[in-house]
Amino acid sequence: MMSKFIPLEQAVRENLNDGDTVAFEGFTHLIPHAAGHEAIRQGKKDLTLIRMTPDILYDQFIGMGLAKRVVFSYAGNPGVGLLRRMRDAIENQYPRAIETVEHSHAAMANAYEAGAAGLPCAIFRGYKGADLPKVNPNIKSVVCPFTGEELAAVPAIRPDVTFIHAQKANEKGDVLIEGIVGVQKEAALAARRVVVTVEEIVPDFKGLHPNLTILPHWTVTAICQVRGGAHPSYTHGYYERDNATYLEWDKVSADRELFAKWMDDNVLNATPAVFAERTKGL
Amino acid sequence: MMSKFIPLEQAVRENLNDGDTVAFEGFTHLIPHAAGHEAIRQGKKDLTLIRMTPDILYDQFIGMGLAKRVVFSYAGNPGVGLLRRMRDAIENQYPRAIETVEHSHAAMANAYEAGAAGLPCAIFRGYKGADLPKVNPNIKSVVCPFTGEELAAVPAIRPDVTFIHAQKANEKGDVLIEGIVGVQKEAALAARRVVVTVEEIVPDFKGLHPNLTILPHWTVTAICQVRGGAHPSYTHGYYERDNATYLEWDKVSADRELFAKWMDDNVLNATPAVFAERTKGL
Amino acid sequence: MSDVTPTEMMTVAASRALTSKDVCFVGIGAPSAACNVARLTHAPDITLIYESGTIGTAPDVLPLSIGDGELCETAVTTVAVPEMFRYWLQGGRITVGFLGAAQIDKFGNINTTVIGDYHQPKVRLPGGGGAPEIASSCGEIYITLKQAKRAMVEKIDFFTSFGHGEGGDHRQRLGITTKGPTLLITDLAIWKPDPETKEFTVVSLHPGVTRDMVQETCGWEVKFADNLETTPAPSTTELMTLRDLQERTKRAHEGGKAA
Amino acid sequence: MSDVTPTEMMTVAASRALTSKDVCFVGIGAPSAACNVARLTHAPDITLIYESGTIGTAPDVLPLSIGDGELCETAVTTVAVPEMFRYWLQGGRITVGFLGAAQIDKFGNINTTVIGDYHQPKVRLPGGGGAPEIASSCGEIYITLKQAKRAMVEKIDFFTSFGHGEGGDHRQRLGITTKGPTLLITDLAIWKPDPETKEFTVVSLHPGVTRDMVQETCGWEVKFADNLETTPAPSTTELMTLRDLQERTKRAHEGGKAA
Repeated sequence: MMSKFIPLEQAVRENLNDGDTVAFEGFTHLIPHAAGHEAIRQGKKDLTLIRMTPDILYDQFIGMGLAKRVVFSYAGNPGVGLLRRMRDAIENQYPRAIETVEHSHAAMANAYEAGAAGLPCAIFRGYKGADLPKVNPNIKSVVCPFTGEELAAVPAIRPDVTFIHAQKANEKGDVLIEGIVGVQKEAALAARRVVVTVEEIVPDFKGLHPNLTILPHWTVTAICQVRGGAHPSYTHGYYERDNATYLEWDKVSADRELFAKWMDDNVLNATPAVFAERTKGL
Repeated sequence: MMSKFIPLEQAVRENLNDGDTVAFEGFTHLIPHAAGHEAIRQGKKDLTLIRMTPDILYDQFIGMGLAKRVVFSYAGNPGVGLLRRMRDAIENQYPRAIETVEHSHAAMANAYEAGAAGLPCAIFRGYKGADLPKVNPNIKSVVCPFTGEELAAVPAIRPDVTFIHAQKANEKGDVLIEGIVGVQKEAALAARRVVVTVEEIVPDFKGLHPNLTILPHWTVTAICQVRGGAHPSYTHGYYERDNATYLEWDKVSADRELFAKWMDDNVLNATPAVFAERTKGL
Repeated sequence: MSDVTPTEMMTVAASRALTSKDVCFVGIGAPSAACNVARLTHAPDITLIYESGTIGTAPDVLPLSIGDGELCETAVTTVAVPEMFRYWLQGGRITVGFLGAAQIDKFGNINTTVIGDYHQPKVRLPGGGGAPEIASSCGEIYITLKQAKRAMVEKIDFFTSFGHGEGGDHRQRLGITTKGPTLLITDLAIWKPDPETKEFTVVSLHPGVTRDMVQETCGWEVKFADNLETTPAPSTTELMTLRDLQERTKRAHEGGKAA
Repeated sequence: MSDVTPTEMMTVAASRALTSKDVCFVGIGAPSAACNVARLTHAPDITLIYESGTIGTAPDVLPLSIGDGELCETAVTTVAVPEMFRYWLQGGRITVGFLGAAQIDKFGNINTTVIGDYHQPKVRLPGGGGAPEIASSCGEIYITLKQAKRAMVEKIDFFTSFGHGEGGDHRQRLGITTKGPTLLITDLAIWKPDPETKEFTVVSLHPGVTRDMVQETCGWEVKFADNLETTPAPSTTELMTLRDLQERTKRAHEGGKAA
């Protein structure tokens, strides 16, 4: 599978279908907001959204009624508070009911890892005394055949498609991620298709450190250059996290009409090109 | 647990006991030969030696009669041939019988990973149709509770002590490994005690890449500066692999008396200081 | 210093529980402030770990999220999130896990998941994140929260993370080998579990706080230690360190996009 | 070129089986030479992976071990060994696994573990290394070895790695979903498994090789394809590429310590 350098609009259209299971991953750092906004603009619906920290990007999908199910482990606006659109969907079925599949971070990280490793499930020491196994039938257990210890087991995560944002691609289509690397390598390798937005495309990676996190070109379906594509998240070495926008989201998302207008102005009537503008000066 | 900068002789004396389960790890790169030679000089015996590729270092332990058991997945002189002292021990019980616990590389890598992760066992898709499970009772299986697939299971590796060689330590005792990183991080984190020989000690790691493989000081028991300490293995960025010595070992190890003399000359009557000399010009 | 707020007192008291020998898994909010005040005062060599994978971090301002860039830039090393949860947390390398809570009961069980029924919640909270395994894998757990009747309840609505369960040896009965909650620091008092029952007991009142104030803001009948102490007021250094940190943080977070 | 050695013919024939689209897990020795000849001739974009963790490597000389420094220096990226076996091999990302063998049977089962009884071996061989899982996780397996009666046997002493077992659908019956051995390249011939029985069948004889020569150096009764072909002799480019590579390699490995 050779990488394709294509516009984001095309990459989303070709790789994300209604009803897909999709991960837009990024652990605070490198959250692929531009890719998510393009998917929202294209009205991709009935999605199963997977993400450790749904964050304001999934709040937007949910608020727009595009999510059927959300698989997650921490549904907050990090450091700010609750995800108000997601709350509205769960508590009031507005704009539609969503199904939730809730895990701990350890479970999600292990499940992505198992997906990347081609295993059907992950085992770990977890959920001891916690209530999640009572409400999530996807949490089971296995017994260690050597010690008899009961370990938690969760199914591997295998998205139809994973979207991530990265610092750089080279001209062959290899992709480089550095800084807080999160679970993106695992989320990409666990998926059937991988779309990567990048800040820049460079001729090659000569002179870079041999142990950097790199996805070789043959593991990537499509690459789209979108400067600023993680905003209001950040790209280490390019621009900082726009914490003010995260704080502002708490107000925008608190009101259904304010939210709708914000989405109109900033997503539906925007293009990927706006992200470069938004990150100027950060 | 604070790191201690101490001489190698002291680090081996204090951290390796007769009868211990010990890993001297390094995957072709960064094999801790100087530490192994010090252990041989001190006559540490009845050891359970763990290593994916026992290599000429364990050939030396075995030839000196210090090994009780060897846990391994490839007992060759890489690219050269057989380990002749190990063969002699297995085929002719010379100089003593040894017990072997044999795995595949995948099993060993997963078992170290499980040890580092604090799990009692590792699961993976392996050994299908292979004969090792018939001769190694430590290979069992678990059934995935979601798919019903039978997966191989092996116990986690938990050495009493792991010895590794690394490029650098800083003055706080953090340790940096780069290049072919092998399983050393896992082998170190899986062990109760960790002894690291390093090429050099630098004031700090300022300006280095944030994602380099680093063992923080509080995970390391002792650090010993031994220039050239991986020879005839190599240290990326310092000196190259001495392939000629690997080729020569095939002759040395083929003959019991030649071996004994070689060990006298190069190990028993040597000191860690000789390694700096051996790597000059490489 | 008469103008110390209860939240400041809480943060400073929490910071004092940490030492340079600790390897601390830091939650966001009050735990993060306390851990960094400790690092900037009496525990300069403390190792702070955030679940984003940053190990041994030393941020100049408090992160808004657990993955702000400065955590990585000042860290000894940054690892992938699966490694964080496997080698570092599950691997048993963390001495102290520091958690906040939306709801807590007298045995240190924590709810940050839902108010009301899980499937028909009155309020959907963020959920556990790393807490379920932090609570079982760290050597011990410190908890910090502001007292309120709706926060300190007889019975929590959901066990997001397990403390001492029903008390006594409940952890051991579940095969958990770590200590669990050993310290609760509120804006009014310091609490420690009774050695036998594991019920949190007030061992120290912050300056100016009465037993009644503690009971009025707590949903269960509060037990007080026989030798009840008074928490030393924040020193000038502690208070200035905390306030400087928070001032730097406020400036940094509200800055956002440059004009 | 009349002076082509059988080993050179074997290596060149093996190299031709690889394409630029392949992601190849490379064993040391003849497989490594063949893979690098392919890369230096008709398959410049082939991805070569060595189990030391080097992905997309392009060494100027053949490595003596699977972890020589040059593999890392010329790689697209280098990962830890557990990741190599988990994400890359077990993850199903390798199209071709290229193995050598000490002993092989007609169904492509390989022994590199022991000659004789496992517990009382006549000869203790190095063992499997990565082979057991390479054999089951790669899309397909190519095998290369020099023909000899002690190497090509009716019954191997130990199943180090599984080929087609007893033939037919034995792989499927064990739940293995990959193709297994699809190509055997010796110094005398090219062999492919019969579509039904999975027994290796000679499909092409190298130039100057007779059926008798193949049978005389093989421990089982050899089957030949109806439309038996002759392997094209190495081209000048192929041969020069191989010889240059081996000359560079010889110089590099014997150099050792500088004078």
